[in-house]
Amino acid sequence: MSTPAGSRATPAAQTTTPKAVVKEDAMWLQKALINRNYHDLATARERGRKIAATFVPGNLNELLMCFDFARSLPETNALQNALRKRSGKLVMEAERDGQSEDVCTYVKADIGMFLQGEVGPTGEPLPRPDVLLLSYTGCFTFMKWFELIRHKFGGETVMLHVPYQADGRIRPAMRDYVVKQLRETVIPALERISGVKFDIDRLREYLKESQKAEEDLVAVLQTAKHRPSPIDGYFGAVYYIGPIFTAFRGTPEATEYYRVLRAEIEARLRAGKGPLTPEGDHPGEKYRLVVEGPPNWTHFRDFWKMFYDEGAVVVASTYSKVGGVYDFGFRHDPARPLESLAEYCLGCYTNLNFAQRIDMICRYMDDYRADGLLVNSIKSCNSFSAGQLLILREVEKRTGRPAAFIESDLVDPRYFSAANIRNRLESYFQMIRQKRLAAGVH
Amino acid sequence: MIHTVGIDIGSGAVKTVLFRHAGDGTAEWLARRCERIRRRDPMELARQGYDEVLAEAGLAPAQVAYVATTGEGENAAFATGHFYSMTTHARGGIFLNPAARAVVDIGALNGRAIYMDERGKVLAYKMTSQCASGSGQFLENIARYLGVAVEEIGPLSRTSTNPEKVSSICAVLAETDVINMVSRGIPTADILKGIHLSMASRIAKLLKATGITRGTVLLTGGLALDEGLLAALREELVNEKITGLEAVSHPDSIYAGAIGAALWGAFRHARLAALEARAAA
Amino acid sequence: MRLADIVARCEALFEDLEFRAVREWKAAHPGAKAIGYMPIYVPREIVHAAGMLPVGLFGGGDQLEVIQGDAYYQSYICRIPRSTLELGLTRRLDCLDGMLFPSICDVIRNLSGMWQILFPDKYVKYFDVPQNYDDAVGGAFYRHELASLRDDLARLAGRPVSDDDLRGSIAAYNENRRAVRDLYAFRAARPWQAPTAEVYLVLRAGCVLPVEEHTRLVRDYLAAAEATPRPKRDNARVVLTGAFCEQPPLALIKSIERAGCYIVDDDFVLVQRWLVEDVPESGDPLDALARAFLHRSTQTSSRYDEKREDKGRTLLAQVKSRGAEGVIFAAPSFCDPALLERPMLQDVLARHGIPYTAFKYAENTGQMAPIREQAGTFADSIKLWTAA
Amino acid sequence: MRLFIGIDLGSTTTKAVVLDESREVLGRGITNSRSNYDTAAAVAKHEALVAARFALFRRALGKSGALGASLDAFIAQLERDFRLEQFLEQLGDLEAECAKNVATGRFAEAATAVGAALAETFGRLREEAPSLFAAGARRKSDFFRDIAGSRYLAVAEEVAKAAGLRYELLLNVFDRSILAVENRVYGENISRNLLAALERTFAALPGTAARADQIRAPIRDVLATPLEETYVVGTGYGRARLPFSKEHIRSEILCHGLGAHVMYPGTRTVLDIGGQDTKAIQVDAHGIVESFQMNDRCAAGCGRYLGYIADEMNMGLHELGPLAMKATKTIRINSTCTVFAGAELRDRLALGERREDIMAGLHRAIVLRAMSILARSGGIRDEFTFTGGVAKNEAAVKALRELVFENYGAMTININPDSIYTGALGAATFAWRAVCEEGRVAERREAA
Ligand SMILES: Nc1ncnc2c1ncn2[C@@H]1O[C@H](COP(=O)(O)OP(=O)(O)O)[C@@H](O)[C@H]1O
Ligand SMILES: Nc1ncnc2c1ncn2[C@@H]1O[C@H](COP(=O)(O)OP(=O)(O)O)[C@@H](O)[C@H]1O
Ligand code: SF4
Ligand code: SF4
Ligand code: SF4
Repeated sequence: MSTPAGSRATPAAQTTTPKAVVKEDAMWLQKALINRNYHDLATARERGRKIAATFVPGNLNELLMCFDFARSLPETNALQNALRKRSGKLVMEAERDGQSEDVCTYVKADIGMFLQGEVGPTGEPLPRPDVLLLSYTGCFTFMKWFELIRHKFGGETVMLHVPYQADGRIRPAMRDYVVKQLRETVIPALERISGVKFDIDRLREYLKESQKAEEDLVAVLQTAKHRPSPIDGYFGAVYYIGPIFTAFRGTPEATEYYRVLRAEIEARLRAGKGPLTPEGDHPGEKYRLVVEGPPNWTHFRDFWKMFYDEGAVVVASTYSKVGGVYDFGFRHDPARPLESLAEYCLGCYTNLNFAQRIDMICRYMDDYRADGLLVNSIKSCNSFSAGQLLILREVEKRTGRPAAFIESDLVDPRYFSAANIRNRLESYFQMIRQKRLAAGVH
Repeated sequence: MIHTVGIDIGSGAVKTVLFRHAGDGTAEWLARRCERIRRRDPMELARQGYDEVLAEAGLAPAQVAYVATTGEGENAAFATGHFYSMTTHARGGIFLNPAARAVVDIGALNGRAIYMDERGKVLAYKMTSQCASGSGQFLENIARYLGVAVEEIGPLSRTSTNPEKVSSICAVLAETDVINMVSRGIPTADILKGIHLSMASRIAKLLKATGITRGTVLLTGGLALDEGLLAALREELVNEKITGLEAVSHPDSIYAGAIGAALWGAFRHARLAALEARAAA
Repeated sequence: MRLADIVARCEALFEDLEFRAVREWKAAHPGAKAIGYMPIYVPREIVHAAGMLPVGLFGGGDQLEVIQGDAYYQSYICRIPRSTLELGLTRRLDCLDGMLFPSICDVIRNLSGMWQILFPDKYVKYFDVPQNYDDAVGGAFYRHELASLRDDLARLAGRPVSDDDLRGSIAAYNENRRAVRDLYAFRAARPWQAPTAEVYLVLRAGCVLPVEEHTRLVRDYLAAAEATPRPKRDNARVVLTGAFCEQPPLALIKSIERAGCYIVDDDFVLVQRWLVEDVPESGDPLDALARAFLHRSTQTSSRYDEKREDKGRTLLAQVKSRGAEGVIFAAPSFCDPALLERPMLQDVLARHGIPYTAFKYAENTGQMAPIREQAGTFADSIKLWTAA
Repeated sequence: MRLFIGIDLGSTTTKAVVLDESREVLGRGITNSRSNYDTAAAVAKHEALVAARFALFRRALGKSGALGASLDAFIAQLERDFRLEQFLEQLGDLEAECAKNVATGRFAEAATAVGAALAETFGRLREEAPSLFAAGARRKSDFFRDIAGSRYLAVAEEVAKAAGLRYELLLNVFDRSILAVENRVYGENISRNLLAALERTFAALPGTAARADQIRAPIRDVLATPLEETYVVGTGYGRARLPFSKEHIRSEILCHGLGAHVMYPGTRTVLDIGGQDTKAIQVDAHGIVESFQMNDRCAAGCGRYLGYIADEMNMGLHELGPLAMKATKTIRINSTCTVFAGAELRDRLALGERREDIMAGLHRAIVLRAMSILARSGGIRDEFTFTGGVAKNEAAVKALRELVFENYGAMTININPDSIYTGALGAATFAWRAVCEEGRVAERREAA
């Protein structure tokens, strides 16, 4: 999983549909941020900077900043390529190189990108990382992913093993284990590779920035509790989470972005407006949904359209929490820098156990007054998908509200069947409507 | 001089060949048979093919040194031995075209790409996995649906200017895709070409996965005669930038497996004879 | 005991989806508990030391009709979690008092949470293992995991699990590991005398039998296999790898041998060979187990390789020490651990000039023809071209 | 008169149901879904309207009392004769189309021989046609493509052999001609064919000829009554391609749920196994859908699977069930991949298993998959209604009954001989509601 640290299907990617895309101001800001990061990466070598790659969940952005690393997020690269309709080829390239059809397509899109000459999503080169910081959080594939990159393209891996919240809580031994790894394995390795000495006060400064941005992000996402919701908590939120889930958490730019974003969304809220869609204002909120599972990137706009065309708004999603679950109170804490980094890693959505995931969704259903739950099951992602049908069943049972199930994939266009998904969504919305009518009539 | 018979029991057809081997290592065909199975018992047909090639060459069973099966014929009672189909296709491919370094065999259900050296030694191979809309059977079903005879598929596909790709991985859903295309008024030629391209891209992928980068690729099996598929494969190889490969066919391609079996049969026969001689000494 | 009888007994245990052996053991040991565990590794010593029977679950095989289990899984997820759930939901696992889900992949990890929800009365533990091999870091964490498992089981057993209990159990499992190592050595030396289908059944019997009994069984089998001459075939010698979690159907293992391959090493039922040397039977037993795990355990894809050069070390050693001529990668469909590891291992083999082939299976694969064709071609190419 | 029509455009078959104002089913029509969805919908609707006319005949003749006790026999005969007339007309069309295709020149020197063989084949087909529609005759299918196809293939093979001609040539002429004929709508010819059929019926039932005029009169009246298509609702897999506006389209889930409820008001769980999807639907006491699940993108274990098996065995779909019922044991089949169905079957045959036992296993495998989807949707609740084309298959039904009992215990299982029309019935009911019920609600609202 990961986030679109990025621009949505940018105008550049939409060369075939010249129709203008409607964006909020904050979106332009966000796009500029993302593009700047790609440019930073492209020019890192000539500026003598080292490059670190790391995964979105459990990413230690502030820590990497302490060593002056330029930061590359492979999941983000994959999804950016998908938004630009380039991922299909990359995935196939990796399959031809011996990767199995069955495994996560993020890995394959990433390997494909390396194989195809290391050109990044923006067309600028994306140099090979000097270090692969393997924050092994919530996903088995991460481990193999960096082993594969290391095996094929060199570079050093640094493992940060984050234990799973099997009992639904962070036991002290787990936190100690992670902190100990940070102190004794990760930081020394990063010092050695970067040649920069670790300064914990620098880390504290960054964490302060993170905290501010996290506060604003939570405020933005929670505006969806209102009726009508001024945001889409899934399709819209993937843009909002971009900077903070990737290379920008801890930077003043990110703080500024979230300040602007919050002001903008609060203005929409005051104006009683619904979410902004790529085609302008939402046609009117008819159904409020909670979504579990990552989106599909290859047909992102078509996928979104299936929702707003029917009057559906996603008010909350678990996916917008993959890079950090902030809405239940967690914040990075400058007073406990390493401990709070450890807790951040341990608390990522995919590192939660089943009972926690179910509780979280049920809470969303209530707090955001949703009509139902929709599960988008992603072929690639065992971490998300294995067992989702039980989540669906349990949430239905506990909330008494209907749930529906669709399937697609992250960046492999072969697994997106528009007709199939539309059929299910349509049936689902009609079912909700029929129930409502019946409730009114009987 | 000895005689060997190779029998390739496929899921679509049974192919039988009879070879005469001169002492100098050269071999020539004496007779061949290709019988579509069409819901009959393949073992029966194998037996029948065997009897017929012997009759045609005027030989008695005792005059045949080795009867080798390949394909699904592991337990034919009258066979001397069995070779697995990629082993035989590689050898048969070399016989038909000594320059070939890879064989692509597209049968009724599975497709395989086999990479071999100049002696027919299999270096690597890849098979299609279960979900295969790119099988011969699928093409045949669709052609029937469209009212196109098997031998017409190729020429028609070559006339296509705007092929429509089939996206579904599953043959059942692909069938519906095709029906949808007809309903949208897509011309038959474009549909067929689209299927050919899908199949070709799958083959190109298999080929690339074997690791071969240059040389001649020989199409074998029933679909080798489909010039539309050959053309599509050539296009895909260019698309995929595997330009070191040149795809060709051969009029006798469908017999490649059976030929390979007959040739390996002779090889084994010599080996066994040598062992027996040693044992006797 | 006659070879045929031993094999028949193992086969009966293997086919028994009702786990009668476990039920009988419990009947014979009133009050004692049985704890199930999933592939690939759990410290069975601790379960044993608590006076319990560890029971290895490797899915439902090809004879189980999976209905309810399928209801929870999409088509692109491997089979083992669904058949395991089916066993649970059809009450066949009622004889188990708890379940251990080791850290192997996200599917089994998530299954641990599903189990908690679906079987709220049972003890369920996700057993995390460290991916950091430093004694002070990963070792400390792992020791803590071991200790918490010991405490949990002691609570369940209603009595403490002492260090002496543990040392005794370590000794019993050392005994078993030695027997299994001998079995593997024997098969590698004379594969026609110990067909893999049989060896496999003997290993699987260890999933439901008490360890002492299993050790005897392995020894009995070895003696019987040695004493029963069988024809030697002109087969290629291969190592089979990738089948460490969801198991191939027995027919598939037989098909590989029938198609001309002798399997001389494999990664079936790894739990029995996870620790590659004896675990010290003196000193602090948890430390001993932790150190054995960190420094003397086998390499497999659910474990992190710290350095690039480490990749494939175990596989290469298997090929070399067993005199194998090639490697067959047999992976369950949709198994991320096996399938993501494969390209790296293949690359290592290619660099060492070791031939390999690969295919996927499911525990209920019914069609063997493609398997035979691939294994057969592989064997053909080894046989036709190496003897010449 | 005002009629309410539901059309279910399925992946393999298209069904239509016609309701009258009192929500009585007047007629049902079915055809195979083909490349042209509009045509499929039109043909199905047309068939349903024909059936509606027959229902009206029965009403009219019943009222007039002209036939007394022989009413049923008369209507049945008339229907068979009418089908025969239609068949002959289509056969004629097919022959003309074939002739046209032979004339295109692609058969070159073989053209004359092929032409002759065709003439011979069609001659024989026409000759045997009445026997296909005789009372008690079992046909392979109800669709022209299938009936004509299977007979053509059989006859053409003989003819080709006798003439020393390649059978493939005749096969190909058929393949290239059938599509055009199949896509023709015969709407206007109904009266003519009916009147022709009437004469055949009088000949077949000489007893009735005496009252011919008394019988003809009400029939002519019915034929003269305009049938008004008051409201049409489309549903099914291909509904998006129907030329209907959005208000006239309903999801197939809702339609199946409602259709099952209309047939059996006690229904709580519905299972529908269609051509390429399997749906499990939970409905409440009013037929309102509470939840549903469908098979994922894989088409394994759906109706098409049986189609592939039937092709592989060279049998009709109708014949699979009865064969499986003869099984003495059930072979375990693990893969229900539709594409590899044939291979699986051959594998088992090669192992020496009996065909009927394998067939029993195949049916069980399909139902097993459906059982999982049911479990996914929340299980089976009493009463349980099984719909869709596969519900026509007795072996599938048997396997289902066993598995339901094993997993859920005893409960009421509803299977209607017209279960294949469930979706269309639901759609027609929606159409009726749109006018009659919602109209009334609107009136009430206005009055209030
Ligand atoms: N001339 C042809 N043009 C195109 N396809 C052909 C031709 N002849 C045979 N085929 C196809 O070849 C397939 C059989 O090929 P074959 O290699 O014999 O398969 P198998 O070995 O699986 O039996 C059939 O599906 C058939 O449709
Ligand atoms: N008379 C019959 N006997 C047995 N099975 C039948 C019969 N008619 C149809 N079927 C089965 O029903 C399936 C079609 O079901 P249907 O509900 O019409 O599907 P769809 O709505 O997807 O077109 C066919 O694939 C076939 O397997
Ligand atoms: S498996 Fe899931 S969490 Fe892991 S990399 Fe792939 S998409 Fe992300
Ligand atoms: S078979 Fe592979 S993917 Fe499935 S549970 Fe086992 S290790 Fe995980
Ligand atoms: S039915 Fe289709 S999708 Fe399913 S396994 Fe078979 S080919 Fe694949």
